[in-house]
Amino acid sequence: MTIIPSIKRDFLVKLAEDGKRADGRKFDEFRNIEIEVNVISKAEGSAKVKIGNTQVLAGIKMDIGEPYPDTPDSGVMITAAELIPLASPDFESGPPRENAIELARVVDRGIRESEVIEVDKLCVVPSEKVWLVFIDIHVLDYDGNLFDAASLAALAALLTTKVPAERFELGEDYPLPLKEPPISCTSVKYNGVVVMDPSLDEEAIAEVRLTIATDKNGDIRAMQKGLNGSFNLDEIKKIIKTSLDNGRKIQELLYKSAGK
Amino acid sequence: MTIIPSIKRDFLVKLAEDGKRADGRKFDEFRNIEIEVNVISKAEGSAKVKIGNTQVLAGIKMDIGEPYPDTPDSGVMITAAELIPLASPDFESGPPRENAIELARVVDRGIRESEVIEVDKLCVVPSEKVWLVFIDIHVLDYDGNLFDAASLAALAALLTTKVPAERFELGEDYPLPLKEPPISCTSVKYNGVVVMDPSLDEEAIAEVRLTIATDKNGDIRAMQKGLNGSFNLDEIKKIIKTSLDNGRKIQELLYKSAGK
Amino acid sequence: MTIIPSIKRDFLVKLAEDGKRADGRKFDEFRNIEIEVNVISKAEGSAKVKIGNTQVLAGIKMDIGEPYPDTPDSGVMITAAELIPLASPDFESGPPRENAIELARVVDRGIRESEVIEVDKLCVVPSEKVWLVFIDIHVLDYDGNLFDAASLAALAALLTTKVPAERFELGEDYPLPLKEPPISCTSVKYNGVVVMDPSLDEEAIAEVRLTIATDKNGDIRAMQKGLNGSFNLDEIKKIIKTSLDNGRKIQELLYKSAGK
Amino acid sequence: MNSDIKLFENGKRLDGRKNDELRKIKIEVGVLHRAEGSCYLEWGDNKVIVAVYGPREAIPRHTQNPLRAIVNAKYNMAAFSVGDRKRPGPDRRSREISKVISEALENVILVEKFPRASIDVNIEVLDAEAGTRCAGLTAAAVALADAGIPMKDIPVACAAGKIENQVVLDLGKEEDNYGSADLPIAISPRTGEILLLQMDGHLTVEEFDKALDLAIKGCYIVSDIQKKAILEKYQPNSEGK
Amino acid sequence: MNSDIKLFENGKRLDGRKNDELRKIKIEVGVLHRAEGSCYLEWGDNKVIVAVYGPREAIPRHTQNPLRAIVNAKYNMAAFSVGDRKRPGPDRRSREISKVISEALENVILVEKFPRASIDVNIEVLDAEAGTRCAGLTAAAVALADAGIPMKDIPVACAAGKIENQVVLDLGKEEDNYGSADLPIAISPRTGEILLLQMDGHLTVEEFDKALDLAIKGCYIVSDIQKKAILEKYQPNSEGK
Amino acid sequence: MNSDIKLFENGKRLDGRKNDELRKIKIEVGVLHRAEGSCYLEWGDNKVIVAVYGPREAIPRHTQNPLRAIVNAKYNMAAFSVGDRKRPGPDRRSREISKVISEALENVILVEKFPRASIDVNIEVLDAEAGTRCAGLTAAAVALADAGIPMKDIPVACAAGKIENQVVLDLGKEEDNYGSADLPIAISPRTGEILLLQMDGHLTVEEFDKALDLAIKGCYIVSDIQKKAILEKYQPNSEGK
Repeated sequence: MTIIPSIKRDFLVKLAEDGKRADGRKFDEFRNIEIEVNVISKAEGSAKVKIGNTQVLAGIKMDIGEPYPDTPDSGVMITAAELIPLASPDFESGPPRENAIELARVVDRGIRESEVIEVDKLCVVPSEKVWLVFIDIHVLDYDGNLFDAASLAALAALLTTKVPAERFELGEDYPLPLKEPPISCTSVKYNGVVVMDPSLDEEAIAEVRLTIATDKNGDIRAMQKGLNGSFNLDEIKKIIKTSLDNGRKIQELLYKSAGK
Repeated sequence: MTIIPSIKRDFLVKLAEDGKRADGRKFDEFRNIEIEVNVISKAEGSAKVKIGNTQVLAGIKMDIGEPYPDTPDSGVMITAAELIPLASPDFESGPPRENAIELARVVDRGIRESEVIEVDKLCVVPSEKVWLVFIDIHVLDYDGNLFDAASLAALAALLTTKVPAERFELGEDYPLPLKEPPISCTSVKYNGVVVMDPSLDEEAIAEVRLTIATDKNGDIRAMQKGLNGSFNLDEIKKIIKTSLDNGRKIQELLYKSAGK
Repeated sequence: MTIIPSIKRDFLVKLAEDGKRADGRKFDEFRNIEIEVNVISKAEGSAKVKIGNTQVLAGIKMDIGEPYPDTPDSGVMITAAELIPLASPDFESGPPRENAIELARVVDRGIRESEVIEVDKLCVVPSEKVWLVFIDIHVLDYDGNLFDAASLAALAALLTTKVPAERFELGEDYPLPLKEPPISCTSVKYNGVVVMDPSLDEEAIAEVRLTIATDKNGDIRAMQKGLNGSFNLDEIKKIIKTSLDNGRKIQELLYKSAGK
Repeated sequence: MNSDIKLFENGKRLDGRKNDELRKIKIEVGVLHRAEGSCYLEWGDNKVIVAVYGPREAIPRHTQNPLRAIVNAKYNMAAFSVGDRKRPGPDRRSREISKVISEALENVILVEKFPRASIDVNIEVLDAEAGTRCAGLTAAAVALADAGIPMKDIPVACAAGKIENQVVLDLGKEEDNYGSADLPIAISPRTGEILLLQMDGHLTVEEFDKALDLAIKGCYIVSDIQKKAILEKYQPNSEGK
Repeated sequence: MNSDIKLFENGKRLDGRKNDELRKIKIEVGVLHRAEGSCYLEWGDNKVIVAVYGPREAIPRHTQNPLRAIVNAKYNMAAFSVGDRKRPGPDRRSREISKVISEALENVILVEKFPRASIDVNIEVLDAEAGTRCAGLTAAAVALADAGIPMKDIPVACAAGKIENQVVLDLGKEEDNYGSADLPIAISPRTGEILLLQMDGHLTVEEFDKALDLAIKGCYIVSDIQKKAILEKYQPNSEGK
Repeated sequence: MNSDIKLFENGKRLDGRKNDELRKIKIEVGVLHRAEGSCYLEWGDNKVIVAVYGPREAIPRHTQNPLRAIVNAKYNMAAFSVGDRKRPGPDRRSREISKVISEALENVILVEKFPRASIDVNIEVLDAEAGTRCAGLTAAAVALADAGIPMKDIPVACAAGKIENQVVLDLGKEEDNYGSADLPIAISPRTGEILLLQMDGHLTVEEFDKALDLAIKGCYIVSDIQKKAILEKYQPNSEGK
């Protein structure tokens, strides 16, 4: 993580004490979000998501392969994230490291455990041939809050994915069967203040982080705490509320952007 | 290997000149050996072996897989050893290094070349499906003489292994078919003295090491010299004798502990 | 790459200004080439090539395997090069690095793109079983110009390769079906002078390198520029000419050495 | 999440537990000779062993922090600890768990006391039956105490979850496989602060509140077992040993 | 090289181009916030994005050259950029392309100005349709200019090739798959010097001369597009923006 | 160990050898230009080439021993040296053989003369037909002598084994595959000390003694061939060359 001179930390802390953030946002406010779909012609589905200056590209590729032995009638999803050195002076090339792994795991679980992809509809021949869904996350510009940008890009890409049945001589292409996706919102705490959608500078001084995925019904679908700080119960309950509020707005934007 | 201050070396050498070892043992005497079997419920067979403070856990897992092309009617055994950083301040995490590889190779050969596992009885469908036997060695506490502790743990685990035929719908579970196993005994030499079952400190000053596996009939089943020192013929013949003596006692203990 | 003291560079540059090279060769002249075939009994084909003191061994192994999905009726060739530490004080052990990869790629492309191996004649059962041709390049002594030595060794090994059909119970062994191979010639430029078949010292001060593969008809079959210098059009045209001249001679030697 | 599986029978859970009942927990302190601190823990059928080394100079040097110690927890599953043999070495799951446990432990260890050092916490899962990250963190905390590493508090972990629409404590294997939510947490029992928090599945906000309360209650029960085990080792006479 | 595939129809190429016609090229400068210089380039259906970082201290230290900067171009294909998903990470092909692009860029960058430094040029291929190494090098040159890295010239790349016995400019996907030769080059447009040169396939010496001439012509056309894109960013008013 | 395979015919071994007879051995010294010492050895159908570099500064630095040189033997099999192509690079078997050969060579090299140095012994197996570790060690010793590395003695290796209940010298391929024991050793011929000793299979104590004696006898025969080869290079006139 970037080392921020303490002068910058003091500046952000001071602002926070006056109820402000460096870019003028409210504590519970996201930066501007842009979602562009179908940006990659070779992919079965794709989307580019911007949250402020953070830019993430997600591409979906599909193939036919073998199911896992314990779920012979289900398709398989595989999520990979690369923190390519393009996106930040601090990212190195080489095999994925802890941060990239956590990113991929959080995006993966957000989709897998919420059963967004209806994998039971992706079986071709039980125990033999099922659809594989590869979700590849490519971070292009890292200016904070990768978890939400990456999750959102993955969802937008999935929403525009066509199962390439023709290419495999399995009939006509059709949209990937999906359930309502939960939306991930990330908050961090520094000096006792909790802010939503942290910028890069806010992340750098954050003591603790909480990512919450919520759905249209207002239910909680996933949570992941990060960093070595701690939360008390009140803070967690407040973050759930602001995550629900922001989640609803982002969900609308997602469906609109995907043309649904 | 641990660097022992020369003062410690001098102490051990001095003791040896008086015919003694630091823990009061005779030159050809093993430390106390404890064998506990069936310690892991998820494994098909398991055992924990203590030799003095050295502690090694071995677990056996079985699966169905393909045979090697040149032995289409035989099961397959695969041995792996991990010198996990739990066991010593000197073990590092990461891929197995020379010492772990030699350990796994010595344990593997001791079992494979002596044909302890009757692999010809582990064929399900010739050329297609055979039983795979995975022997995993987990070193828990490293206080010298891993070779013998690991070999003994592997044998004790094998002796309690049930072939999980039911889980693969291949009839009832049955004990893994085994032949009489040879017992491995390790000696080291320092300053002209040969001692059996070296402690960690003795290993640290050892110039040369010899591991000999012998069977119930008093035959030799495997040998492995290590380190850059040398032996003469007399030394080797004496070590064979003490290995045979200790091997017989350990074999009894092994069978008793495995309830056989 | 070796660091040559500037005094050595000055010496070579001075010689070049007088139209000379350190070993007395003309600018467009190869060192002595020796080709010895069938040097490895375990290989399906093999050859050792010496260009001056540079020595490269190529071995061909064949096996039955699956074709690539997009070429179900074609055999598969796989080229690997190892710059083993045997061959130079500067080569390290470990996974292949940029130079070994470029070497393997250049040799591979020279054979693959020129369709030297008639892969369409190496199908056994379409989409299921085809012949795999493994070309392994082993550099034994590195004294400059590996590209040409490795390419030539690979070609000589292929020319003596017998398809091991009997071993796979597919009828009698027969010669690997091949087309006329192109010959690779490498030149480098330093201080404005272009020399063919660079020695180790010449390579060390080279600014730019060009490898050209030409065939018996005088056509160009592959090119690869290397290093961070540049060529102008005239230089390239001259190098093509000298590559054609040398290529013809080497081709004759190749056929003679392979007994064809 | 197969609805054909019944996770309750006669109002009790499959293993006979009540909804707010933990599996059996057994903790032994100081079980290893070489380690500076160690702990063996059984939690239901989970078996975990932990060794602590350090504080010692962090290696490689570029990992050193000039202001404080780094806490380097490594969660590793033995190849034989699961139904199908696990390939040895870290995978994405184990690396993520190592990271969240390291972060939770860093919160309580007085890392400022040991600049440039590393405190290495090796967690080996020997038998895995749901809940290994809570078992691992709980055992790690005891091993740290055994090693004499100065801490603000002895952290402790426990999970709650949801099965067949009921919020229950400490999911067992079947409950984890066929239940609908799992919420592992770790807390600092002295302050109640939450050090680790993950959730997978589907909970209403009300269910989440209930599950979080229950998990915290579980943490306090486990904390008592931790403390008793440490006392037993360091005041063995009090137990008549 | 399947002879059944027709690569010309009514005297035009499959995509309607003439023999000496380039695919459509679009260049955007400065598209990334974090990078010191960046470029997004579309070349036919190829999509490439490049970020430049540096000059900065080369890491690890043993890669430093005490006399000059090292140029560290990394060509990487996104997993979703090709028909069948590509496994992430470098393969032999991408490592070779990284090497030849690094060498070509080193020729024009004033590396002597920055001893011990590295100049990192990250080239990501997002959509691949034949000719990605030329697209990548061309975009890298623009990103270097955007980063203010001092260069003798802005290098540029383009390929020519042979299909059905005709020498044509800038092969498309089908032409690359079923054509009989491909000749990608890069030049320094100011001097005409050749910085990158590779050839696969089969060309007579005459065809090679013709293809090389054609590729050089293509380079100059692309060079104009590069310069216009840079000007547009740095003199936006001249375009009425 | 298939009992249907006959390893003797008319009282002779399959390749016509007597029980105490070695395969044909050929040694060439100084066959490589770049290496400081080198040796090419054929032993039956085994072909091995060895290059020695050093003493030179050990890299990476953390491998240096301030009191003596490290001996870094690397045993590597060429992909084409065996029946089924071997995947390039070290495997567990080759790493173990590298270790035992390094240890045996360390015994005789005057390592105390070269603190912080490494002596690199690269052993390449080009054709493998049983007994490559003995062939490799024997060739390595000659290459070390050729490199002028100071040694107490020129070590030498040879194996004995048991086939069809007879103890024989220097197992061939079939004998190794279908025999019942293999005992490769290395000795220092001047002192008779045993530097390498491994045994796989099944031997009574008496058979072991006999096999060890036989292997030692073999070592002395090979030792003479080694010395003759070295002399031939350094006193070529004595052989009339």
